[in-house]
This record gives sequence, structure tokens and C-alpha cells, in this order.
Amino acid sequence: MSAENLPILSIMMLVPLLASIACMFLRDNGARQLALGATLLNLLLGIWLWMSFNPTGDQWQFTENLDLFGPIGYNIGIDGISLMLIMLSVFLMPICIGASWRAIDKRVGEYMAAFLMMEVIMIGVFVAQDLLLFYIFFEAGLIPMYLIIGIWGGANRIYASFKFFLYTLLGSVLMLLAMLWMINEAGTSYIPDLHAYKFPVEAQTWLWLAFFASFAVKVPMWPLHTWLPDAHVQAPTAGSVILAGVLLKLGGYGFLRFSLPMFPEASAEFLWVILGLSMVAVVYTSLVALVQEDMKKLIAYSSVAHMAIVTIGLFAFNQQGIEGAIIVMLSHGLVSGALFLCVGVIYDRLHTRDIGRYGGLSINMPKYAILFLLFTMASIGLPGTSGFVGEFLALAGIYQISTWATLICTTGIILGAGYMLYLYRRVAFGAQVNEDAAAMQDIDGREMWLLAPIAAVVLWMGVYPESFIQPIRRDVATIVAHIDRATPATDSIIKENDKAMTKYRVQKHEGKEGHLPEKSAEHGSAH
Amino acid sequence: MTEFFISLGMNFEWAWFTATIAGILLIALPLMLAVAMIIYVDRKIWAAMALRKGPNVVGPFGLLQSFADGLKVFLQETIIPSSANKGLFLIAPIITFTVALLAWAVIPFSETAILSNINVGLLYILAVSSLGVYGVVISGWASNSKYPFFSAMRAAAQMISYEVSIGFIIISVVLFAGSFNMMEIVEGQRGFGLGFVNAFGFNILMFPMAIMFLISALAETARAPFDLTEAESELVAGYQTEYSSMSFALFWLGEYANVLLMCALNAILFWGGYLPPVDWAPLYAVPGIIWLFAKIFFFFFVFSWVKATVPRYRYDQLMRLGWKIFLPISLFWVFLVSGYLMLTRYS
Amino acid sequence: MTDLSQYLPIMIFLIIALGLSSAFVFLPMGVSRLTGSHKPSAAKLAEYECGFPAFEDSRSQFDVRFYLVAILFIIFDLEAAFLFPWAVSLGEIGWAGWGTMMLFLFELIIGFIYAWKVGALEWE
Amino acid sequence: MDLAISLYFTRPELILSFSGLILLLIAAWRNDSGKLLSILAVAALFGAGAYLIEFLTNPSYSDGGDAFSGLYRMDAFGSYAKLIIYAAAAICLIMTPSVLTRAGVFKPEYPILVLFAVVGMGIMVSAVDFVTLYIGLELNSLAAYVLASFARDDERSSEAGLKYFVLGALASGILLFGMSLIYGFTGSTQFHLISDALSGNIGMGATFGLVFILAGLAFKISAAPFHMWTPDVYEGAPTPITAFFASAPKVAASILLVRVSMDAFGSQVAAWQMIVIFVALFSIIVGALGAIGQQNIKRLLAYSSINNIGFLLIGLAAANAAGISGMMTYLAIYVVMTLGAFACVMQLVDRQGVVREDMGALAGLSETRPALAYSMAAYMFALAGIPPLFGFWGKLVVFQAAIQAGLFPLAILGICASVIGAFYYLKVVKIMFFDEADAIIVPADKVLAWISGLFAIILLTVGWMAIPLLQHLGDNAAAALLAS
Amino acid sequence: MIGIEHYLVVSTILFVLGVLGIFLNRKNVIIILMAVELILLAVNINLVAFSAFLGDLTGQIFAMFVLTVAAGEAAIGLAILVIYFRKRGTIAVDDVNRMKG
Repeated sequence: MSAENLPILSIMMLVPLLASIACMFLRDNGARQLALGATLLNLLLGIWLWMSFNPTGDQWQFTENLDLFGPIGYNIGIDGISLMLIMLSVFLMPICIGASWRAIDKRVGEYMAAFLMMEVIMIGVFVAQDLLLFYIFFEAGLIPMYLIIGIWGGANRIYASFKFFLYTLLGSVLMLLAMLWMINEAGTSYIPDLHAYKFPVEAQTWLWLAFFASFAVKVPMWPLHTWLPDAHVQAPTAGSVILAGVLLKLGGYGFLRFSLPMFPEASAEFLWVILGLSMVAVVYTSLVALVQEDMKKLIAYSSVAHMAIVTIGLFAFNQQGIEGAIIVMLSHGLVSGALFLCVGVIYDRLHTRDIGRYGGLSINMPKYAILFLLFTMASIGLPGTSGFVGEFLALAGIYQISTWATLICTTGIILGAGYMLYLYRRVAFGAQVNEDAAAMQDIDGREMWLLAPIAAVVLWMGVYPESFIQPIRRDVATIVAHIDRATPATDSIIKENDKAMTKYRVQKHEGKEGHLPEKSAEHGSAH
Repeated sequence: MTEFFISLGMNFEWAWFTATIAGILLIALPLMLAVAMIIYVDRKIWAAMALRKGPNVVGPFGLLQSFADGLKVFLQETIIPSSANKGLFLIAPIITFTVALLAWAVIPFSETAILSNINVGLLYILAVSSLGVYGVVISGWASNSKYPFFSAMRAAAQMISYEVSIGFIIISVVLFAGSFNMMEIVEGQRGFGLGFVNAFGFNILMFPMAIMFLISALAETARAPFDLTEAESELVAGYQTEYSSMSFALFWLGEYANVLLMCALNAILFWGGYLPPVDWAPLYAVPGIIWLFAKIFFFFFVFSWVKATVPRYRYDQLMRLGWKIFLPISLFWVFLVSGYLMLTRYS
Repeated sequence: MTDLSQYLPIMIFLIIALGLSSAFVFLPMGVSRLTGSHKPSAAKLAEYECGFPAFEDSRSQFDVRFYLVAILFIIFDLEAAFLFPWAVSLGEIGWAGWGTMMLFLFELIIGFIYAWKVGALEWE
Repeated sequence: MDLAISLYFTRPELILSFSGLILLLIAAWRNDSGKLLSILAVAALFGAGAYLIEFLTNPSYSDGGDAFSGLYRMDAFGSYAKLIIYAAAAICLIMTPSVLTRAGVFKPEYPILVLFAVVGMGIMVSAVDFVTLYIGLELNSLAAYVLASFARDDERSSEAGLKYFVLGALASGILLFGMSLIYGFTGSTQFHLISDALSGNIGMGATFGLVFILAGLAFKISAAPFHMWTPDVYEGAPTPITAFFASAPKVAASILLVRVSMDAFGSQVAAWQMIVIFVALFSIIVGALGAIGQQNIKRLLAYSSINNIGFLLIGLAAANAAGISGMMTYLAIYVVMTLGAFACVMQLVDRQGVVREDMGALAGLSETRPALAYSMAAYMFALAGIPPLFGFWGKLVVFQAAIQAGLFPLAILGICASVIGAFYYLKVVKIMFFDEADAIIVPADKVLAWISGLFAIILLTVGWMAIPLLQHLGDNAAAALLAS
Repeated sequence: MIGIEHYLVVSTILFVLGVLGIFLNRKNVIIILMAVELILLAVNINLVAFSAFLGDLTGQIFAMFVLTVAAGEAAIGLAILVIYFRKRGTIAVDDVNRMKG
């Protein structure tokens, strides 16, 4: 049975929505169970969706078009990129619920409701095919996240929640104006139509900047990232997971869905901004991460660095770069989520995130140490883990544009290895200086159930990334073809080699899959 | 009169100016004289009704009594209480008296004798007589003394209360006359009743209004039985308590000038003004001004008569009469009169 | 424009009347100084208070009903202001004009009845 | 017959005025009939509203017609505005009795004053002549002054009434002076004749007149820099009355401003556009900054209304059909948000029976009264214009109009300032959700709870479904206004 | 000959006096009420003068309405002032400050 015949995307939003409303009225355990059930059901639906998705079919699948809200078209549908990000969301969601199972003991119903609402909104953002619908979902996410941070967060939660909300709001309102202008200019708010519409180059500059304001905050790009460490540190574990795992991806998704295909000329024009900021971000935040004493903060800064790789990859204007960026997004979603969970595990036991309070955990918590090690390695980008694939592709992509950027970003990876290993050493190895830390129990079954699936997927993605690249390849190719006209000049010193390499990659895929559209293959190898 | 001065060799502007001045003086000075005499008359009538003699020492039959009184107050010391607002204290009588004189500018004494034949004469009178309240309130306020103050408040409330019904009564008259011009109002009464009676008051619709106007006039001028502003036991001499000398006399003069004005209005609005009572040619041999004076004198007699015979109202009764009886009736009469006119004259 | 020249005599009258009454007020003051009857003293200049000194400021609070009367007066007198032009032009405006004014009066009367019923016209 | 047509067009006003008069008589005889009169007044509003539906649905009426030889116009624009006004007034009337009874100031005059104010508003929005405009405005204002000081024994209420009166009268005076100048320099008080006379270059006198009129109307809609009375009046007046002030008269005055600007000064858009832009931005910023430090919820909502008026004026500044339509939509949504927010505020009574208006009363509300807290939060987010709350749509349409009109600096500044505004709305949510409970708020009147809950749900769900309807009505209204 | 501008000057002066009376007056609320009346008076002068010079009756009719409404306004203002005074015992402008913020 195929999911084609059902309004499956709507169902996937409806399930958590209804569960969310129900949770508002349920007491603690009822809410937990309902939330878990609903998210698991959604995961199953997601798997079904993935299985029903045809990577060679129409670009937009499972489309639903309803003329219900006047100018806001209820137009939803997915391509491979959306599919992957939806999968990420529905996959992380049950884990988040599980992570909060014991950690949250006050106002559980509302908490679960907020998370389920987040799921609705995240899916909504990824499926929206209408500009306004996208915006509504994009911004609606602020409210539940604000409440999650504010109600269930740490000591300094109020400051963090305000900062999170206002930063992201300020960014996105400018995007709204740009959207309104676009709707006015193009006469439609249907995203596929807007992709086809060529905006005047002078206007693109402004539109691009407006969108940039929103996505750069969301991603977040240096120097607009300052809300992120605060929000991460103060949010409850599951909140951090969702924030790092999915919400940051909204920015990348936005660049991919709007900035690049709709304003290719402006994207090329502002390439230096992206590259410059990303380079700074990679190096600077890595250095900052090195000196962090708070685990969550460290991981938060590492997120900024990783997301800089994403932006670099996205603006490589070629197939590898963008594919790599998407894989980094997925990988980072899993890995940083898992790292936050790891922090959550020991935070639940000792109620501190201070690195110095731990040490030698590998002795009393061997299972934990192994999983933590795996995620640390994935974060560093060790071959065989998901991190490697994405970063490699992204850097390979940008290498065709700018050697310098590649060079600097690669140092970032080295620094990343530095701070992550430093973190791991301090937490897991060494002497057991603190008695209470030494007395902690190893992870129990519940926690294992949270971390193990992520570990499995991380390894899967590292070993056989094709499963994840295959659904997006055609869509990336379409984008690349679309933005080809604006591909920026490059300062790369190995153009010729690079060209060959690209060709090689594409041919390899062709040989393997045999159904890559001819056109995209050409464009994918442009240069 | 202008022609007369032109015949003396003046150019038109000067002649007109002189004539106007003359006219004004011809109104103002006799008015003051009349007031002096009317005070005497008032006292005489009052005395007669009480079977007393009244003033009978100064001059023949006491005729010069008022002049003697006037001379006395003229020579008196003007006392300005130390706590009073000096400026306002002195302005109040000026306002009262000026306003009392001013209203006479539009009164038609005969077909030709009218100082200023403006098209909204009646409105003018209403406006000017409303200004009289200022004199009262200012005097009470400026005296800075309890009794004048209370008296002034009472007087003001009383005057404005009755002004409302007077306003509505006047509308009935205007409806019939179709004009605010005093001359036209009088002329409109020529042969009004049955073709020969020169009076609005003859009409069955208007007669109640005439009566109400008369009573309202009593209240408006604070004459007995509505003389609550100077109810001696409570408020001494009313709002003029602190006044002395000629300032005091000015209130007195103004009050009587107003009484005369009200009498004149009674005559003009309802009883044909300078027209003879009936539209019969021989009666026109008598000059209009005589008819008017006769009517004014008649109404003044009624005023005195009432003062001598009717007991004083309580303040709440006074207000009730004004607001709860006169106002609704006069409002209703506006409806009645206009409806009647629409059915008869204008359809 | 309407002829306003008829108002000039009134203006002159006003000046004369003002002069006359001012003379009446101020002349005796001069005269009394000349004749020597002007002899103010503290007791004479004190305000009238039945023989004993005033206890309090005479401009103290007074009855709110005076305000009420003033308010009612303002309202009703100005309704009359609408009636004046209507009354003189009744012949020209016909039944429509008459009906309109009656409607107005009707509303006025309802307000009047209301004021009556809630006791705004009571002096007790 | 001319008169018959005029009366036909003015039926809503006639119904309301006569109902008001009849209710007045009932009130005179029965001093305890407040509840009954409220119900009757709501019924009258419904009756009057029924006639509007006819105008709104029948397309042949949409351009409407003039009544009383060009003093009054019944068209889709005015009808829609009246519909909003009537609805707002009806809801206020439904909310009020229990609250005012609790405060011990409920009197049968309340619904009557509201009705008369509504009649005034109806005249305002239909006025196409300065005389009618003024009469309507004053009928509304006079009732409003009395309403502001309705709680006679409350110092703050009488002070609110006094302030409202003084500044309202000043505003009327300024407005009138402007009208007299415009009358003098154009020779007419009728909007379309003024518009004709003002085409081309206008002199100093007319410019002054225009500015005075705009200033006077800005006073009435409490737009900055003429907003100073608003917080005090909102704080002082009894809460249900504040709710009324914040809804219906705002709508009426805004609509009036639109009609005057587009109709009477339609030929001089350039002359007033800059003023409106300035006032809009200033209001947004003043409203946002002023609200931040407020400790009284009603004052906060007052600044919020100033803020919202600023956004509303963006639609007028656009001076195009989209702008007018957007304003109408904004107003409809604004009324729901405001009334809902006030319905929440009215429920803040603590266990001691003290009516709370301070922010402290909100602390921890999400734990003690979750439903109330969530609906209040919904209003705050809606007022801030955060989707998925429907308040977002109102902001969107006016900004869309501004974009269409090419007013980019206005749009950019305005939308950035909206973020400042979001700050204090968030603060309210923060107090309710993140702070520890302070006062115990007891469950309040059922009606209020229903209204606050229902409106919140409307803002979340039904509102979005209503977009086509709102847009249809708004576009019709704009078309009717611009056609005239 | 007196022209329209003379009327305008007078009315403008009155208007400005009225506005200043409201803003500069620190004494008594009654004075504010009078200042309001002054403003309306200025308006009426304008209206009547324009009406006369334009030969158009509208201005005078407008003036009538202004008069009436002004009266209503004064009445209500007075009434509000009375209840305010009853509660506070003062009508000094500086004392109207129970609410601040």
C-alpha cells in the first residue's frame, strides 16, 4: 500500500496536533504515554512516507492543495530534501519524549503538548509549499520553544527564552516583508512557481538580505549566534535536542529552499558574506568551545561551527557542496541531539553540567562512555560516522569555489577534534576526582533506547550514505541546475582536477542508479 | 427723527447720529424717571391694598418720595467690604443696570418709534435679559459673604429655570407671528382675534401661554410671590446685601426696569403692544405709545397686586412650578401651536 | 449679506448705558469723599454676618442641585435654539420640517421624562 | 420620496436610537433593570446589524447611496465598519453586567449609554459631511465621557472621566477648527465637494485645516503623539468600559479617519501621507516603548492599543485599496484580540475578592488558572502578531498594502518596531508562565470565561478560515470607499 | 472695511488662547472648561464669518450644531467635575494625578 492515496502529510501533522490538544488535559503519565504513542505513530508514518517516496518521480510528491485560507494556500508537498528533514524530525521526536520521561515532573501535560506542537510545526515548515504557510510555521515554532525554555529551563531560563524569541523574531519579520514583496511582484505565493520566477537582480539583493536576516539568525551564523548558547544551556535536555537537531536546520533549509533558488544572482553576489562569516564562525566558535566549562555550552558552540560548514556547503553552488550540506544537517541533527542527550544523562544524575565535576566516567559508566565516544567521533567527523560524509562532501564542494575557505574550514574540523576530544577526555577518562560522579549508575534501559537508535543511524549514515543521498540527489541537482546561471567566479587553484572529480562522482552515481536525469548530471558537473 | 435733524441742516450721517443719541436718551432718561415713579406707584398700590397710606410726605401725595430716596443714596458713602473682590464688586451693578437699559432698544413704542428695528428683536431681548444673570451672580460672588452668595445662587437658578419656559413660550408667539421682529410681532396681532381683536392672547391657544408668560415674568424678575432671593428671614436683602449707596440703587433701578420690560413684553407679545385693543378706526386716534403705556401700567398693576396679595412660594415649589409644570406645558404647546398652524395656515 | 446697520444704535446705546451706570457707581464715591461721609472702619467693612465675625470662607461648598439646574438649563435652552429658526420658517419647510422637529421634541421629551423620573428635577 | 429613502438608509441608526430611548424610559422606571436592558440592547444591536447584512450581501447596494441630501452615506465600507462596531458593543454589553455588578456600579444607564455611543459611531462611519461627522463624533464622545467616569465613587474613574473629557474636548476643538478652515477655503462641508475644491495646489489655510483635522482625529484614535490621555483613561475607567473604549470607538474613529482622508482629502494624498506615516511609526514606537515599564495591565493594554493603531495607520498610509481593505481586516481582528484580552483581565479577582489589575496578579496564572493563562497568552501573541495566532494576519495585510504602495522604509521600520512590541507581550506571558504564583485568582464569571476562551480559539482556528470572508468584505468596503 | 482675514485673526487668537489655556493653566479645571468653550467660540466665529463671506448658509447651521454640542459638552464636563470634586475635594489641575505611568 502506498501513502500516495492518503493526505499523509496532513495526517502526520494532525496526529501530533490532536495528541497535543489531548495532552493539555491529561495528567502526568497519561500525557507521557500519549505523547510517546503519537510520536512513535508519526515515526511509523514517516517510515511509510519514506518508503512510498519515489526519488525519480515528480519533484513534488504527496502534494495537497486546498483553497481554504484565501491568499494563504494550504499547499503542501515534499521533495527529497523535505523528506529527509521530516524523517529527522519524526525520528528525534520519540527520543525527546523519552528523554523527558523522568526529567520533567512538573506540568507534564503541557510539556508534552508543547513538544507535540513543535513536531507539528517542524513538519509544517518542511512541507509548506506556500510562502505564507511556510512563514506561519516558521515563526509559530517560537511560541512552544519559548515556553519550553521558559517553563522547564534552567536557572537563567527567562533571559534565554527572551533572547531566543526576540532574536529569531527580528530576523524573520524582515523576511516577511520580503515575502510580501515577492508575492506582490510575482503574483503568487506558491513556492514552485516562485522558483520559476526570475526576480530582478537589483531587487534580489534586498530580498536576499531580508531572507538572510532570518536564516542567519536561525542557523545561526556568526555573529548572530549569541542566542544559541544561552538557549541551549537553559533549555531542558529534550529542548536542546530539538533545538539543535531540527530548529537550526530550518535556517539551512531556508537557504536551500529560498535564498539559493529564488535569488541565485544575489546569492552569488553575497557569497563573500557567507564564506567570510562561516570561516570566522568555524574558527572562532571552535576556539570558544575549547574554553567552555559547561558541557552544553560547548556543544552549542560546536553546533555553530558545524552549521557554518552547512552554509559553506550550501553556497558552494554545486552538487557535492549542497548534498554535503544536507548530510551535515542530518548528521548534526542526530549527533548534536545525541550529545545533548548524553549530557542530559549525566545531568539527570548529578544536576550539573560543569565539566570539571566529572571525570573517569568510563570506569563506572562503560556503556555510556562507549556511546558518548561514538557521538564524539561522529561530531569530529571520523570516517565511518555520519559526520565524515557530510563534511567531506561540503568541503569538497566549496573547494571548487574557494581554496581559502576550504582551508580555513578544515582547520575548524581539526579544532573541532580538539575540543571534542578534550571534552571527552575530561569527562570519561582520567581519575575519578568526584565521589558523587564516581558513584553514578551506568545508563539504564530507557536511556539505552534513546541513544542506541541514534547511534545506529549515525553509523548507517557513515557507512552507507547513499540511503540518505539518494532521495535528495535529484532535488539538489534541480537546484544546482537552476542556480547555474549565477555560479560565482572561483579562486580555486585546482579547477581542472575538480571538474574531473565531479564528473567522476556523477558518473559513478549514474552507473549505480542509472536514473539520474541527464540534465542535472551536466549541471552538477558544471565548471 | 433723522429727517428733523436733516431739516436743521445737518448731513445725513450726523443727523442720523444725533437722532440716534436723542432716541437713546429719550428711552433711557424717561425710563429712569418711570422707574422712580413706578417704585412710588408700587408702594402706593401696596399700601392701598393693606389699607395704609404709603409715602405721602415728600411732595404732593408723596410723589417725590423716590427722588428723595435717590438723593439720599447718592450722597451716601459707598462701602466696599474688605473681603470683597473690588473690581467685580463694582462691575456687578453696572452690568445689571446696563443690561436692564439695553433691552429697551428694540421695544416698539409705536409704528415708528423704535430705536433699532432688528430682525431678531425678540431673540435680542432674550439674549440681553439672560445677561442679567451675570450681574446677579457676580454681585453675590464678589461680596464674599454668605448671604449674598446664597441669594445669588438662588436667584441665578430661579432666573435660568424660568428662562427655559419663557423661551418655549416665545416660540409659540413666534410661530403665530412668523417673525422675530418686534414690529412684525405687533403688526401680526392686528385684527388677529375674530378679525377685530388686536391680541394674540385672545386666541384660545395663546391665552394659557399669556398667563404662563405673566407668571414666568414674575419669577424671572424675582417679584413676589417668587422673591426668594431676598427672603428677609433667611437671606437678608438678597444678593445686594453688601451694597450701599448708588450701587445698591442701581440694582434696585435695574430690577424695576426689568419689571417694566416684562410688562412691556407681556403687552407686546400677547396683547397687541402699541395697537388699541380692538381694530376699530376711532381708537387709532389715540397714539400707539399711549396704548402701550396703558397696557404696561396695567400689567404693572397686576404685578403690584400680586405682590400685595399672594403669599411667597417655597423654593422647591418655585422650581417645581418652573420645571415640572411650565416646561412640559410650554413644550406641549409648541407641538400644539405648530400643529395647528400646519393644519390651518400652512396646508 | 443681511443689513447690520440696525445694530449700530444698539452699539451706541450700549456705550451710553455703560457710561451712565458707571457714572452712577463712581460718582457717589467721589461725592462721598467730597462731602466727608466717606469714613470706612474695620467693622463697617466687614462682611454681613448678623453681628458676629464670619466663621469660615463664605465661598464654601454649596448645593450640587444648583449645578444640576445649570446643566438642565444649558440643555433645554439650547434645544430652544434649534426651535427658533424652525419657528420662523415653518411655512417653508412644510410637513417634513414639522415632523422632523416633532421627532426631535419627542426625543427631548423622553430625556425630560427620564430626568423627571430619576429625580433630577426634584429640589427636595 | 427623498425622505423615505433617507430613512431607509439610516435604519440601523434609527433602530438603535429608538431602542435607546425606549430603554431610557424603562431605566427611568426600573432602577434594577440593568441586566434586562443589557439584553435588550444586545437585541437592538442584532436588529440593527441585520439590516447591515442586507447591504453587505446584496452587491447592488455595495456602493450605497446618500441620505439626507449628501450628509450620510450607506455603503459597504460603512456597513462593514458598523458590523464590527455593533459586534464589539454587543460583546462588551454581554461581558459587562457581572463585572460592574461586582464592583457595585452597575446601573441601567450603562447599556443605554453604550447604545447612544454606538449610534454616534454609526453616524461617524457613515458621515460624508463635516456636520454629520461632528455630530456623530460628539454623540459618541459625550457618551464615552460619562462612561469613563461611570464608577462615580471611584477616584480613578472620575479622574479618568475628567481627563478623557478635557482632552477629548480639546481634540474636538482642534478638529472643528480644522473643519471651519476647510469649510472656509473650499466653500463646502461635503466631502466630495471638498475633494474637488482641493485638487491642485492648496493654500496655507486649507493645509492648516487638513493638519488640524488629522490631529484632531489622531487624538480620537489615540495615535501618538496625541496619545497621552489613553493610559490614564484606560486605567481609570472600569475595566469593561475600558474594553469598550479600546474596541468600538477605536474602530469608528479609524474608519472616520479613513473616510476623511480618502474621501475629503482624496485629491491631496501627498499632503497627508507623510503625516500619517509619521504618526503611524511614532505610535508603533511609543506604544511599544511605553508599554515596557507598565505595572498595570490596563495601562499596558492602553499602550498596546496605541501600538496597534500605529500598525493600522500603515494601511491608511498606503492609501490604496489593499490598504483600506487591510485596515478593515485589521480592525476586525483587533477587536477580537482586544476584547478577549480585556475579558481575561476582568477575570482577575483574587481570593479576597479584590479586583486585580497589576501584573503581579498574573504571576503563575498558568498553574492556578491554566485556561485563563493560555487564552491570555493567545491574546498577547496575537497582539504581537506572532503566527499561528490570527493577529498575524492583520499585520500582514497592512504591511502587504504598504509594500504594494512602495512604502519600504515605513514597512521596514514598522516591522522592526513590532519586535520591540513583542517584548512586552512576551513579558506578560513570562509572568503568567514562568513566575511563581503570587495571588490566587478565583474562577470568575462563566460568561467572561467563555468569551475569553472562545475568542482565543477563534484566533487560533476559525480566524484563518475566515480570511476569504474578511478579504471579501474588506475589498468590497475599499471598493465602495474608493468608488465614491 | 473689515475683511475675512480680520475674523480669521480674531478666531485664531481665541483658538490659541484656548489651547494655551488648557496646556499652561495650572490652577483650576474650571478654567480648562472655559478654555474649551473659547476654542469652540473661535470655531464659531470662523464658521459664521466664512458663511457670511461665502454667502452659504452651511456654516451658520454648523455653528448652531457646534453651539448645541458645546452646551452638551459643558454640561457633561461640569457633571464629571462635580463627581470628581465630590470624591477628591479639589479641582486644582495639579491634583489630577492619581494615575501616573
